[in-house]
Amino acid sequence: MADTGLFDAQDRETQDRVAERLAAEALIVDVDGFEGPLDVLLTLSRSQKVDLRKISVLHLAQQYLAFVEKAKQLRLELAADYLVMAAWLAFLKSRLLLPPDPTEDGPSGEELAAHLAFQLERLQGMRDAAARLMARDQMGRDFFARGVPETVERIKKVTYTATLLDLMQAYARIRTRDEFRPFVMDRDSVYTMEEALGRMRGLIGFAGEWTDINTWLPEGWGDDPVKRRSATAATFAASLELVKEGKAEIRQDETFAPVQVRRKD
Amino acid sequence: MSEHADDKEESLFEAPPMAEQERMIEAILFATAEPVSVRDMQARMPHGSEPKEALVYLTKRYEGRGVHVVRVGDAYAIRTAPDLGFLMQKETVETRKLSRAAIETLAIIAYHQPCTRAEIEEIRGVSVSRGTIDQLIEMEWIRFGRRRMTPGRPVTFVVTENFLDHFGLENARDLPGLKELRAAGLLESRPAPMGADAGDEPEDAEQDDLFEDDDVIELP
Amino acid sequence: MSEHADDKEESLFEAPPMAEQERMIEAILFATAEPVSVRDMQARMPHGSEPKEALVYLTKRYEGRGVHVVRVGDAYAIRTAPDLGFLMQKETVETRKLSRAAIETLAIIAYHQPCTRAEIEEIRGVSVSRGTIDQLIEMEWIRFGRRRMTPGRPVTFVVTENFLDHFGLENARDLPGLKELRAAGLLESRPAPMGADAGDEPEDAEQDDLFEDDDVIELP
Repeated sequence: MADTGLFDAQDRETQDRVAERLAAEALIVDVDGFEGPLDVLLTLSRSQKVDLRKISVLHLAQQYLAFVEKAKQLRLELAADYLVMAAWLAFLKSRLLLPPDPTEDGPSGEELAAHLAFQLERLQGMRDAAARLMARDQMGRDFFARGVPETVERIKKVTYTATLLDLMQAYARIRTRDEFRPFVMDRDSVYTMEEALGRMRGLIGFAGEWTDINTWLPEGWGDDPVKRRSATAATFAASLELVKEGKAEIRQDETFAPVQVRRKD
Repeated sequence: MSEHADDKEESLFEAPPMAEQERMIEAILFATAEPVSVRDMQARMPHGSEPKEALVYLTKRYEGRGVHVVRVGDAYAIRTAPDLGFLMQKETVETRKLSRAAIETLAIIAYHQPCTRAEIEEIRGVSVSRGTIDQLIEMEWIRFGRRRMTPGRPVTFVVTENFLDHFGLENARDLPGLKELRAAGLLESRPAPMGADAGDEPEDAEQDDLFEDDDVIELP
Repeated sequence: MSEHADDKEESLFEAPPMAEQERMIEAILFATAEPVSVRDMQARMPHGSEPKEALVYLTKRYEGRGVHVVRVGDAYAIRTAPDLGFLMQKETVETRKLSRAAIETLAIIAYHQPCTRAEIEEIRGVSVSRGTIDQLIEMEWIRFGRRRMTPGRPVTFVVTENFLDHFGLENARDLPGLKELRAAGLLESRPAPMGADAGDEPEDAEQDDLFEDDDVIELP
């Protein structure tokens, strides 16, 4: 990388110009060694030998444009982003040189320049930080970890628990096993279709008028919702069976209206 | 890194102070994968060093500490103090529910004690594996009772104080009877499908279970 | 065994004396190459131990010695004193030479974490090659952080405990020059003025300063 530290002549201006030219040439020779336009700009900015905060962005823009110009003369292919940066810096340069146009909105040349200066300073800041980081004592080079680590043996210990409830339920399960039928079902609140059919066969002969099937539910099945649901379903299914047999008719005026049945003559 | 050069230069004139040499062998013994011989230390340390002497100081320094300087053949190493070996184990405790075979066996013993193995098998309807009994004995929930004065003088099992303590009972007679269980709603719940075919439970499965358990339990 | 009994036993046992606890963590730390968390020590030590306090004593004891107790994030480790590195030529591990791009990318992630790829590219002014990130992940110096809650939910990168360990940092707040960089405003994300080099702008302006976000700093 170009280093301006070589120059300690007294004549600042000559020195700067020489440095600039040398730097630009060095850049061109080494353009592959740069990591993009920001890197080039940062290198160029070093020739100003000032705090990056006080850098002359205008001057820097000129240096960069000179660098690109030189590359063109040498017919060097520059990557597209170098040219994009050149175009942008040319734009920035014109903004910085011309008095601000009040009718134009967008950021002023100064704002753009300040941001570029910030980017350069930040990149430099991160490079310095990286250098300081890498200069730290590092493990495996300056300090070392234990050479013979011992493996920590993992031991799994299992404890078993049971509660009194588990115990009693287990006992109850064993002692009552024989009491249960193989297929256990709550039959108390189930009204089967067979039952409903038997009941309806006996009654349908008396139903000359349309009657709501709800009135066909057996005694005691209309109150408990569980029982009512089972009995209603069974009665409805039995009604359909009777209709299929040609012994009854069934109708419903509309969705959710009462379902009615009567004897078919 | 520059100290290296410094040390070397200095070493032309005099060896580092003994305290410094002690630091050096401390670092070497710590970081080296194998025990280090005195000759090897000397080769690494600045000219004129006396690792043998420094080792005496270092060994003394680590006396009674968590790690010791030990001699391994001709070489030296730092090792964990023997009494702290237990720190190199990480114990994880896992709590598992007692297997169904075990809890049922336990329940039968609790309700029918003293109770022979044949009785347990009769009530459960399946044979009781040795592992199940062993596990309950190891947990100190059951123990051997008196032998039954019947042909063969079979051993009986009874529950222990630990059992009563764990389940919060004064006496095994306090266990609620079937009627009370029913009244308490404990019998109302329909047996799960698993419960219904308990009698068909393949013995192998049960035994596998217990072999596994045994392995784990036997760890200190 | 019953839990009840366990509790009783544990509370009857007193924690080991502090000197003994110090020996224990000494042994634990000597035995591993990786940093050990306080929680891990506590899990391995007898009930009631206070590794945190014992660590203070142990750290003091090793001050100026050939090996030191160092803090790495929430964990602790023993490392040789850096001035004795020259003794360890045999142990030196040849680390892969990192490219400048990789070193800069690492530094940017460390100082800006959590940091998106777009932010890295914005700062460096060039695109980040996949290989660079991959290499740093493979070295276990960076890992994925939380996704940024901005459009596209980009992934972020943060540095790892290994990174801290390798560079001898207690935590990410100890990065060299961090204060100065922050004071200079170089760690804030400053959006480019509209119309400036378009496309280089990071996805979001509100880069939360991660060094105050304990969640991410506290490496497990």
